[in-house]
Amino acid sequence: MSVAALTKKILHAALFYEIWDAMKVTFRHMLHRPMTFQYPREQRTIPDAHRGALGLLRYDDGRERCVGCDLCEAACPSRCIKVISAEDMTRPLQRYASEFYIDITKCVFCGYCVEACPVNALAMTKMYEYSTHDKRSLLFDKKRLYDIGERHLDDGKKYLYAHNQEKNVEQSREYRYYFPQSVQKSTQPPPKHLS
Amino acid sequence: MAFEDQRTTVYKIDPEHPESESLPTLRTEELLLNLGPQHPSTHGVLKVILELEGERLVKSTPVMGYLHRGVEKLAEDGTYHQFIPHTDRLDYVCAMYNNFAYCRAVEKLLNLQVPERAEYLRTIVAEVQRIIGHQFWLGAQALDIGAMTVFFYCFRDREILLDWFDELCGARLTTTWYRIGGVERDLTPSLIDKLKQFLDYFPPKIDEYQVFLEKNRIWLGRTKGIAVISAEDAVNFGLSGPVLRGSGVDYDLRKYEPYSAYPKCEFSVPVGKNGDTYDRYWIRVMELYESVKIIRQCLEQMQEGPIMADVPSVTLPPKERVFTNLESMIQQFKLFSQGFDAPPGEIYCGTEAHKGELGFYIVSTGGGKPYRLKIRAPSFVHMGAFDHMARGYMISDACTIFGTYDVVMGECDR
Amino acid sequence: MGLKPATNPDVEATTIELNIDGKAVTAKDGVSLYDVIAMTGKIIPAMCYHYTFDPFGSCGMCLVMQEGKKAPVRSCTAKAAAGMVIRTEGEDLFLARKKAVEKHLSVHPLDCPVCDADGHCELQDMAFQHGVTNLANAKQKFIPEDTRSPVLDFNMNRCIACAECINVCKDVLMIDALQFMKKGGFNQVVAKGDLALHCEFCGDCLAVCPVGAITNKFSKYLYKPWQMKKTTTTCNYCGDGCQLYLETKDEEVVRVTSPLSWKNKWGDRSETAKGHGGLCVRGRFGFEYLDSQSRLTQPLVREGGQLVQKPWLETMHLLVDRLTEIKRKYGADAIAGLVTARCTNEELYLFQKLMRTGFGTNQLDSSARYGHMNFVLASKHAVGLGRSPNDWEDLTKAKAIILIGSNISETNPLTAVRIKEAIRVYKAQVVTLDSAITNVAKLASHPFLIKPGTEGAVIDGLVKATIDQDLVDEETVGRHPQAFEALRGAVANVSLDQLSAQTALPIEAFREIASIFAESPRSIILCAEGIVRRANGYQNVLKLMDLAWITGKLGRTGCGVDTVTEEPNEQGAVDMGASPEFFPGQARFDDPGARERFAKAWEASLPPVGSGAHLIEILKRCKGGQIKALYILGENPLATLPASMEVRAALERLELLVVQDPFLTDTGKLAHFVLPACTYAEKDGTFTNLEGRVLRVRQAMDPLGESLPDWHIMTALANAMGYRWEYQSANDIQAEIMKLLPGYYNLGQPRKVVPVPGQYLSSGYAAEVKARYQRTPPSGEHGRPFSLLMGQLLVHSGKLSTQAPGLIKIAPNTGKLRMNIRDMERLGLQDGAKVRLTSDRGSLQLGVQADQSIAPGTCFFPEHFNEPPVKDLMTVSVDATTGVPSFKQIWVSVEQA
Amino acid sequence: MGLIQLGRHEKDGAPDVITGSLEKAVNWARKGSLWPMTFGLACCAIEMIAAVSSRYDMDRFGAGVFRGSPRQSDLMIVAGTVCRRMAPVIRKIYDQMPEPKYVIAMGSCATSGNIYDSYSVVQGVDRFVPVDIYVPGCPPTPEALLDGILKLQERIMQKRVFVTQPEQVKVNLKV
Repeated sequence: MSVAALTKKILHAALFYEIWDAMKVTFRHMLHRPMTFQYPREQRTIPDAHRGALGLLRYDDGRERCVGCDLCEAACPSRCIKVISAEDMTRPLQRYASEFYIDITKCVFCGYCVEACPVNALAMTKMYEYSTHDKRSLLFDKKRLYDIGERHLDDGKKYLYAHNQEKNVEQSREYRYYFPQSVQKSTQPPPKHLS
Repeated sequence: MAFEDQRTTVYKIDPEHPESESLPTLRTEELLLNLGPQHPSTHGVLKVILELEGERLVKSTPVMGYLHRGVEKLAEDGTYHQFIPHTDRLDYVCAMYNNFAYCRAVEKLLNLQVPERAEYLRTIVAEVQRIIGHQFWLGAQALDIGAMTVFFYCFRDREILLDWFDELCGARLTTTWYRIGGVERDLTPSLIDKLKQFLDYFPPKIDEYQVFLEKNRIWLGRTKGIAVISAEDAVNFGLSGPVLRGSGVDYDLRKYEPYSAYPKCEFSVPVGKNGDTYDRYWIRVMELYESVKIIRQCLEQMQEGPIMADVPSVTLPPKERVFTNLESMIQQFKLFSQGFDAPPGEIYCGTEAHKGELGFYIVSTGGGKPYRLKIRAPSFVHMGAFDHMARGYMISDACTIFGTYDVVMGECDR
Repeated sequence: MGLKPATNPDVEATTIELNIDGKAVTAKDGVSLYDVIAMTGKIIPAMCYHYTFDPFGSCGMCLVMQEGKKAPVRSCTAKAAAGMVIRTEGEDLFLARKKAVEKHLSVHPLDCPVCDADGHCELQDMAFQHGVTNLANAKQKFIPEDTRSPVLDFNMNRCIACAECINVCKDVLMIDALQFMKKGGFNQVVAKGDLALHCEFCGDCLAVCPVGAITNKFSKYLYKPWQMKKTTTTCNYCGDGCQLYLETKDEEVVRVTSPLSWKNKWGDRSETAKGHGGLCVRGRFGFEYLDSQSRLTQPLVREGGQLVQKPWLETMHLLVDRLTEIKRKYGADAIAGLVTARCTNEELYLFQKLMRTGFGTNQLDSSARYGHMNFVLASKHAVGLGRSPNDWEDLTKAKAIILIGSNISETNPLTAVRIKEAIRVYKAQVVTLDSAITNVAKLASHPFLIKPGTEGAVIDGLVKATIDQDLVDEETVGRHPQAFEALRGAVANVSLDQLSAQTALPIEAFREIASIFAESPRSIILCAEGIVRRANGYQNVLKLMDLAWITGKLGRTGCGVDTVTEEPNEQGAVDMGASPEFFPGQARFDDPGARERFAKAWEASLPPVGSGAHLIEILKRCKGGQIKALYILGENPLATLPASMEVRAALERLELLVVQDPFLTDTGKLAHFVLPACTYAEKDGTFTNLEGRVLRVRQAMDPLGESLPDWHIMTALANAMGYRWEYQSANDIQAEIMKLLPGYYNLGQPRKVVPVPGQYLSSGYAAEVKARYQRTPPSGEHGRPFSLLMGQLLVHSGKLSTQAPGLIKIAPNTGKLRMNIRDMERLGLQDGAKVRLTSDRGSLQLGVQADQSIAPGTCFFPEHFNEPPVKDLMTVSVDATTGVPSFKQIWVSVEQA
Repeated sequence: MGLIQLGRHEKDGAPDVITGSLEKAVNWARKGSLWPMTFGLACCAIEMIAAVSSRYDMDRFGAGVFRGSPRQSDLMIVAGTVCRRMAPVIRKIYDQMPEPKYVIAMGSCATSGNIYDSYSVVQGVDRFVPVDIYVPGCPPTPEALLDGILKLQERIMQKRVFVTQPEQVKVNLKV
């Protein structure tokens, strides 16, 4: 080590040079715009792909998309979805979910249910501010899920688009399965849990 | 080296004649101290029983299991696909890399080829995740040692990448972006732009972190010569990642068993000399530069192409086909309700996560669910060396030593 | 096609050698190539194949390459021939199979989300396995769903025309209710004649359907297969003891599936002799009572004339107080108990133990007393074995079967399927002797209609005809010459002419039946309700034993006299000693050795010999006031026995009536305590079926409400009364039974026994036989022209099935008398007309309906329904030896009201 | 609180104007200085740290002073999976906190055990400590946590300080 270097080192040690070095960075940051954003007043732009609360979607004509196929229930890794399906009394031979529960307290927001849904009835929204003091209100039932879907319809559609679930964000996809409509009355009495 | 003296000056009692008159007549007894499970500096819920002789650590016994969630057992209950969200929550700081390691293991079991673009995407995101992981470690370690500013700066830059993740996959931490056979979503142009901006922005920031630490004599005093482990011991304890490389062993799975797009990228593996905490810090910081380099190369080399392997019996069909084609619909239903049929056999696949070698050992007896899944978590292995590495140091160094492994208890207790 | 020579003991097939995948394989000649390949352990996909019926060959997937042929051949319809060289694997075959799947897929609708079979669908599996990814020119069918049948929906859009449903219906069940019909350009499965499906509704077509073309209306759209928990258990409707899968979701029974399904289509064809795994309508669709709303969920205690809900603990305290008080005041003989044979073996065992050691009384009986006891006591008396000696395999492989007085396809449908297989595969001669036109009679080679109530006379005639024609097996008879002489003497004055006039069976018929029975190598007599539930049942069974003995069929494997049981565990009830005559293991109650053994095992003193009472006696004593407390477990004597038994008066006189039942029955409404019990779906245990096989019953769901398994209640009761019973589960009871009756469980299979009547024949036979053939002159017709019969319907079993809405939907109580159409014409009656039905006991008005299965001169009312109370017209005659009450037949007059 | 019961209304005994305003003031003070305890258990802890860091800065709501000791803190943010082994520790820490104390169950794991329906995980921290706010999410974003804290502050403002509150209904669940 040369004498000059040694002298420099000693000088640095004596003058607490590293502190000045660091303070330089710190002072420079005083001139920057603050990093913090004022949360309740300002909102972060949540990206389209964000996996927030789940909602159920309807077709544009108001029909429920969900056909109660239970695939979301099968796909869910945390088993937080419960679907009970039945025959639609108003439209014979049409299957629909008579009850649909998502225990959002158990949900891991992995998006598998959306990925599994063969009719794109489920979508994740940008909704995240729903903390509550009543745990029971976090068990979303069918009505609540459709409410969420309705309120966040655009977010839901954007989500589906962002995750390659739907080709075109504008187009609401019609359910393509054919149902025989010739039978006019229902084939079975309402299920036990409804009667 | 100083540490040798420290080690030898600890004990003076002759075990055979404890009341021997040659010793001073002071009453000496070992002090047992519980560190954790609720302690500000332990990373997660770790308890360590420290046996103290004065202020020096005589023996330390890590007590595990405060975050034991039965993940390996839960894996046996779901399909291979359904385990991916579980891997997010193993090493929750660095979910992408866990996904990556797990998907690679399953792909190895299935002997599945991943398309090239997907490999590049995987590498890019994995390296982004490595940056996040190292930043988190740096912030937390500095905070433990007492340098708060670095913590704020690291978290500031980390937020940029977390937002990038949010845009990529919809979540900041628990990503679930990797899929068996590819990735869930392609990088959009806006994501690529943002990443490129970050790559330009980031390297000066690394220098900035270093300014605070490299010359800081407190930092140096609390890291240099602390928790030294020799290369031989490190290998014998099964350490990996920066902890192993800090001792001078040039072992990186990205180089030794190249996977994904790593063989196509130029990067170097920083290796330490002294095997102390400072070297490990230095390696991690150097890896930040290397990661930036890898990401840059990958972005340049990446070509257009599919992002999912097209193996109908394993990978999901594109969603739009599900609406119109029966065979895709059947695939969708079979894969989600029963999972794919894995061949019987057992495999081990290790991946170089930012903590070290993250391995998945899968035993399959056929069918849609793993028969047994074992996770070789680097944190757990590193905790095994804690006693060895901490012996003889001061009690205040204990926090430094936790930090130096980058322990995450989710992975450690599983 | 006759592809089953390998399994038929009477056909000697030559052995051939062929080469499959480079390995030499030996097989029987004439067997399907597919079966030969399956025998080697190689499974070739096939969608239209099922081992229970002959190959059909419509799916085109079981392709193999035969050397010397250019195109692949369908292995199922090809017969294995000597020297064939077969390759079963290869890229070309895979592609050919894939093409076949694609063909099926291309006309299949995009229905998976709404299809109930999704997840349990062979087409899905095949498409997935073969990696079908790109379908060319897919088209859709537009066929409206056929929802006319009350049970099954036919969605022919999903059909792949594999014809498994048609084949199983035609071949295995021999009902032939389905057919193909070309409609709208597609071959569709429709009910015969494209009418609404009207058949036995066994649902086997539903079970074998590899896609979702046939769906179950009761579980339609409710859940997907992967969501349900599947429990293997035993059906509790009849003595067949069919295995079934109860599929439950949480606390709801969703559906019942059978081992027969497209999932296990690769079986050993010889195994079908033991059963094809299917179910009947009751088993498959009668599950809804399990989680019915009308189940009892809380104990009820009578307070001031009302039954009020009480918690268990309070109920038990009250009950035990009352019981101990009665026991203290009136002694042990003031307590009696009745148990239903729908309980498990463990519970029946515990019941008799509770009665005998806990209450100290031998006044106990089970519902086996309604008929099965006749057979058990007679068989025990004659050959020392209190059960049917033959199992289903023997029955299937028999060459001659005499079905006497048994409408078996209604009472025990799966045993009937065995007989159908005997007819179809093993070419058996089946003789039916019944006073109704039964379904088996339509298939039988020798169907005979006899006058009601003359079964005994028919047997007389058969014995007589056998001896007259010298069909006697000299060797067997030669061993007991005195006995045979006594028999010959007894039947000497029986005149066939007279019998022929009495039974309406021609003399030639007697002779023919006798020769069929005597000359077949393996012949079986199956006697059921027509014998054991009617007057003189005990004697008639003994006469059948005589017939079997003199023809040398008694004591030979594959031959014998069998019976069927109505309730699932009647055999178990007898075996577990739930009758005053027997200890567990059918040891006589008055046998000092057995008494000592059981007294020691139970560490208790036993009630004295001779204090026991059977059902009728118990009711008599109740009425007489000797019995003060009656513990009824699942039984419902009020609804079962005719009014002439004055059951109501008897029960009302009791100081304490405890009814333990899943439902609030008629008897329960009179009770002071009603304890909610579990159904079989909520408990573990075993049933013993009519073959003597012990079958597991497994818990499928948690008990509903606060109901408890019977064994649990009984254990609690015993402990509350101060006994120390330490049963934690049904397994503990099982362990105790195993200690007492080593070998009873025997891995489910009963030990094969060859009953030998030697001891009976050499002592006591000669004295008895004389009285047996003493003909009482025909009792005259009382001026009443019609014989009113009460019996079972196919879709119902006892009173239990009337709680199942599905079965009630299929077969509701019409409240109408069923008559032959010709009788109705003769009386000038229209369908639905009101008639007045008069018997010696009274008369009532009810509607009338035509029924094809009713023979002229008879009319019928199902015993399951008490509305209108037709059973009250019946008189009861109690068998002197066995105490079995018979009240299923009476002479009535029918006139227009 | 027996000392300050001067201003009760004659009719119904409800606190009067003076105590009412005083109550407001006390509540305002309480809500403005929620000192949380560092209590990270698992994944959610990382987001909790993120909420404290520069971007979200929980300190703006007076809830940024993370204390290592339960004696100094008012708020326990249970962030992460609660395992059976950890449950007694949490209860002990909770008992050590001085009144008034608040608990936020952050994330699905603390709320209901989340995906870990296994032998070792407590199905919700509310089985052994009373929870004031449940923040859903897995993990919740820092904003969601801030939202939870704001909701908690609202709740604090509604609390009656000078009136004896009815005892909380004990949740009788198995741990």
